[in-house]
Amino acid sequence: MRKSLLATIAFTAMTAMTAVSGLLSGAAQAADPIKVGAIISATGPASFLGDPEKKVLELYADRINKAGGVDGRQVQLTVYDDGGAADKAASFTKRLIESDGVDVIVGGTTTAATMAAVPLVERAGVPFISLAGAVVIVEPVKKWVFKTPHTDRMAAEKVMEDMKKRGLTKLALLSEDSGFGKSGREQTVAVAKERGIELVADETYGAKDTDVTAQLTKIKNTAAAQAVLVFGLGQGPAVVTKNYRQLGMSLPLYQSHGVASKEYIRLAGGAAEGVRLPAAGLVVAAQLPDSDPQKKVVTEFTKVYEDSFNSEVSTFAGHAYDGLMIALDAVKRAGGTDKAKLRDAIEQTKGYVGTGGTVTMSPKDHMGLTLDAFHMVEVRQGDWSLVK
Amino acid sequence: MKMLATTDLSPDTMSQARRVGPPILKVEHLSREFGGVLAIGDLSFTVAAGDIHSIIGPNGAGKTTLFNLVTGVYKPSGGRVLFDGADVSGMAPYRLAARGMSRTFQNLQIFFNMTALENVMVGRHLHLNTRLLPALFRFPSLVRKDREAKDRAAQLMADVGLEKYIDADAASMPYGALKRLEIARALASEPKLLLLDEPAAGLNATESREIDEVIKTVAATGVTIILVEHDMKMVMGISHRITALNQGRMLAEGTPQEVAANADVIAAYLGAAP
Amino acid sequence: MFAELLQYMLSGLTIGAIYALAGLGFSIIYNASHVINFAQGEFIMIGGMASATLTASGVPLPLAILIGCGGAMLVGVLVAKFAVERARNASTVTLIIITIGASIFLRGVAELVWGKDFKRLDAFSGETPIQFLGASMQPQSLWVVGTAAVLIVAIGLFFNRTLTGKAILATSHNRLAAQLVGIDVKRVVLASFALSAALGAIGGAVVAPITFSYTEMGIMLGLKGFTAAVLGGLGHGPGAVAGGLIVGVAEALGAGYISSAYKDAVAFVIILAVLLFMPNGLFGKRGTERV
Amino acid sequence: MNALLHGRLTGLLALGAVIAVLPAFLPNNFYLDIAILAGFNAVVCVGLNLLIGYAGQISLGHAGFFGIGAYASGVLVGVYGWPPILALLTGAVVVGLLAFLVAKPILRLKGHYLAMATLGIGIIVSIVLRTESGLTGGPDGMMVEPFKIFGFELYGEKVWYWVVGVLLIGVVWLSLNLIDSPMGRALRAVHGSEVAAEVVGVDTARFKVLVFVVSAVFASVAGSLFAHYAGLITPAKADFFKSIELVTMVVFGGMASTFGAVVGAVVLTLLPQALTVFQDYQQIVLGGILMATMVFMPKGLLPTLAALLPARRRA
Repeated sequence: MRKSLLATIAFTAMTAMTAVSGLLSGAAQAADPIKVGAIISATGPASFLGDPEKKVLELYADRINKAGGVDGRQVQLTVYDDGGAADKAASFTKRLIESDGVDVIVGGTTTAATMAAVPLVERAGVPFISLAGAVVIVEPVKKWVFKTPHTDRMAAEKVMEDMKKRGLTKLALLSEDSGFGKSGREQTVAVAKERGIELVADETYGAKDTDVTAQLTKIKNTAAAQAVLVFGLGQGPAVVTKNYRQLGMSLPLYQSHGVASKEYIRLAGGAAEGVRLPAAGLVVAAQLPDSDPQKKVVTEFTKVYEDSFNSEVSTFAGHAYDGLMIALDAVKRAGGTDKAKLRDAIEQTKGYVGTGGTVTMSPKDHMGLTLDAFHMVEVRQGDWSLVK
Repeated sequence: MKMLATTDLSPDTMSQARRVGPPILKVEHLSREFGGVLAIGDLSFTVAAGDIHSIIGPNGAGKTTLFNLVTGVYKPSGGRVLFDGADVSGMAPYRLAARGMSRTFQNLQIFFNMTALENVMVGRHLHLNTRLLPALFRFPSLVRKDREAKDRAAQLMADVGLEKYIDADAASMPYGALKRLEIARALASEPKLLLLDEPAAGLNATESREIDEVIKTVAATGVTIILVEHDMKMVMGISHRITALNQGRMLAEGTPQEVAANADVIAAYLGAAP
Repeated sequence: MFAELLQYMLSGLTIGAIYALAGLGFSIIYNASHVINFAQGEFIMIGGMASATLTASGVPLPLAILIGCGGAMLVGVLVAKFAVERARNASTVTLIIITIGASIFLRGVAELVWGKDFKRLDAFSGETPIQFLGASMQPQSLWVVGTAAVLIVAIGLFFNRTLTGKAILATSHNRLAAQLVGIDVKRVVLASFALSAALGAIGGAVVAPITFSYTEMGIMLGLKGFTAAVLGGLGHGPGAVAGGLIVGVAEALGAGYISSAYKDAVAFVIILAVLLFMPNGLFGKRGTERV
Repeated sequence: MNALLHGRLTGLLALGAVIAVLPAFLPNNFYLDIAILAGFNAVVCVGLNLLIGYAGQISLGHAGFFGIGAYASGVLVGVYGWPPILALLTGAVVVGLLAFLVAKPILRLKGHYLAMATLGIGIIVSIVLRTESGLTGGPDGMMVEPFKIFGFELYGEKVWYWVVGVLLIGVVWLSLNLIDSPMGRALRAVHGSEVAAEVVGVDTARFKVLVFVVSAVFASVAGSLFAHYAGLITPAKADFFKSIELVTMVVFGGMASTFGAVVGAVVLTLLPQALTVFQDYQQIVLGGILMATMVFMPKGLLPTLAALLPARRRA
């Protein structure tokens, strides 16, 4: 009796597990699709980056499949939402590699998620195109890791270039305490030293904070400060912006490219007026001169995005588009999805004109963007406007 | 303590042939107040070793409070309690148990998450190895003594008439059986002094008589018993001495006959002013 | 120096008022049913999300708040009826898990209905900061503190002056006795959930212009509300209000003078310190176990 | 009383058999990974069940101890270059001491007050781990080196599966031993009635503190090994949600049943993975399942299932 009971339990448990594993491995596959995996922070504090990224990946995978796929192969996209948590990103990366057997991974919305995935893709040898900003992702160069957005160092350089133009030399820094913000802080400190900008305050805030008046009060009381730079992404910088105006602060306020989305302007409302930040040309597509090589690409992408989702395009949507296109372009050139060949093909990307600029990679440069694809924009009347 | 004898002593032979033992418990000027209300006030009495000593009094007289003070569940506001010659006022119940004092409860305090046998085995706690490492790694000596404790607990259950409940879950037992289970559990700790708080409350006449027998048999083995009980027939039948309380103060003390004849006691029970 | 202190105090009182409302919600439900409702934060979230999304689609603000409040009350009653009431005799920890399950469920539904992004609600009367002895304050802070004060007074009157209020109080003191004198204890529990939900939802609506609304906004607010309720002594209404204000102000001072990163730890350090010396909170009853 | 709930040897054998044959049914490392995570959770839950299920004390902060163990290994090995086994033991001792120091005052608290205090301790630990980023890497966590012992390096799912399997069997064995001992009975007596336990000589405070320390040390050891296995630890492993998850596993599986704790940990580790197919409905389904289980099976999964089978008295 006792034995049979245990046997029954053991059997039931095993049946359940096999049933679950059946469930997990998904439906039977069509003839040899290109498997693209993605880890995106569609929820959580970075959701205003991740949500458009996810939408764009799904939209373009669908469009490409309807148009016959790549070299006659369909694109099979698997997206997991890491909720902005690095450990979840790692476990989903494992799942993409081990269980879903993807050919290439796009994503890692945040720097933290990307860095958590890096050791796994390096070990497994899977090409990985990150959508996150920090320079640490591609410096030092990692064999299998690439990225599409501009780096935080470029953002810091661009901001300080603009400060110089306005004759400002003393900067107060407020950075988020996680991945992107931390890396951004380090780069800002380094670039400031190079460019002779003095850092007079150095405060941090948490990604989920809803009130940063305490930190801003300290900056406000720093008499020397001539400008304030906020390094963060998601809603945090919007909270900072609101609190900034609420405390009646009027120094020039800079943000990083981590907020280059209309969502930021919408959340911060009137408080965002006059805020400057470096961003890809995508957000000011209509204001770009016709001579700009990006003009055609970004105008078209903007139209497709805005028609499909009835919401305004952000640079993050563009990063995801670039990532997918670079990957699929490399598949064409590599003549298949052999991972080593695919990796080499991505590294050989030359003159690809995307939403972030013209991408030319090399064994020493796994991003391939230059500073001139970065534009300083200012919020005016609730919209981006190119600073000339 | 010897295993409980099954021989019966009639109350008559008991009350006549015995000599008074040395004091085992002394209560001196004990008092306790709750938010300004005096539940026990300046109470002093002595319990002699080997006696069945009853505490009586109308509801609210402070009987259960007294038990809680003596057994360390409450701390006294004033006065002291001497057990076996040592001042034990306010000492934690588990320390008192180690000195040989145990009790039962008016509102049942059964471990309903265990079997009846396990309830009684908990009573053997003081006589077993209760250290962590031997338990985690199941030292053979611990297992052997535990097995002995199990036999002993089973015997105690038989002694109080609970043979048929040995394997039962405590939660499935009837009220009357649980009352005895508490007595068996208390006995398992081998107390010198056992305090019984209304052991017959809620029982029918037959059950009451059976409890009565159990108490007498326990007393016959040399355990001193302090009894709180409303069943006057039982109290008068088995007690050697009685202390009567009213409103937290001493009303009368003496043999059952003396107390039964005391005018103050009668008045208190009839509800008139003394 | 003084301006800085004042600035922190104002921030603290604003968020403390919300903690106070949440703590009051915990206490009301605890009194009626001896349940700690970990979904209390979700009532705040419902209030915040409903008012932000409804006004965005053109509904006038007062109506939006009213609808959010009604929705939260309905949800509260459903949680009470279908989860809490059925598990009346379950252990404390089981009940905790049921209400946590409810909170996860409600967040899931909210994500589906309203989406995962942050919602903005315009401040009720503009965003021009009010300068006050060197500190500056959002007009919305006045709305938060004022609304909380009105609600707290109203709740006090409700419990002391109305029959339903008195019935809830009676049930909290002695459930059986309340039943015996003819109070419908089940309805009291439902009413307490509805009342707590209403408090939470209104709190969520007034605080939304400051914090933004999003589906996870209730998590920390709820935990802090629980802290407030325990700090004041579970089931002690005025205690919960005091607890909320203490936690809010302490947090703001901690963020300003100690470390903004340890802001969230302040509340929990205080509660541990208090429980060490006062195991029933600041104003809780000291009971003696009856055996 | 059922063999399934209390049978010592049969239960252990069954557990061993399941662990031994399971890899044959798992198609790739991803499933092995989930099995390993379930194993780690089960180890913590078996310890936590001693506290919650048997001694009847709530802890909503146990992830804090798991986190301290994990970070002790991560920091001592990664930053200071200690041997992993020494780091693991140091973590366990530190957690044991910390648990001992906080246990005495907080275990005097009852019910919701105890829940609040333990929750507070857990949250404070996770905030410290998040904030002291110089050592811990902050909110993004830190990388942890592989576990090396006697020149061997434990690496990869296939190795760790057996490490965790053996650890789980060991921990279950210890737990069963403890419960079936005078100390185990004393713990259950504390749950049943503290005052009744006291009057037969049980020093209730001592046993509450002891079991709190034991369960915290279990969590710490699991945390240390987890850190080496996962290679990445974040403060989320120590936060409020992880604590709640652990308690839920214990209660879901069945309080006061060691195998119940194991079943609860396994089911609730699998569930979110299986629920990813529900995409946007994931949270609704998870919340719904939690509520429904607790409302309709307040005793938890295993005891309820066992009660459905023909009752069997123990000899």
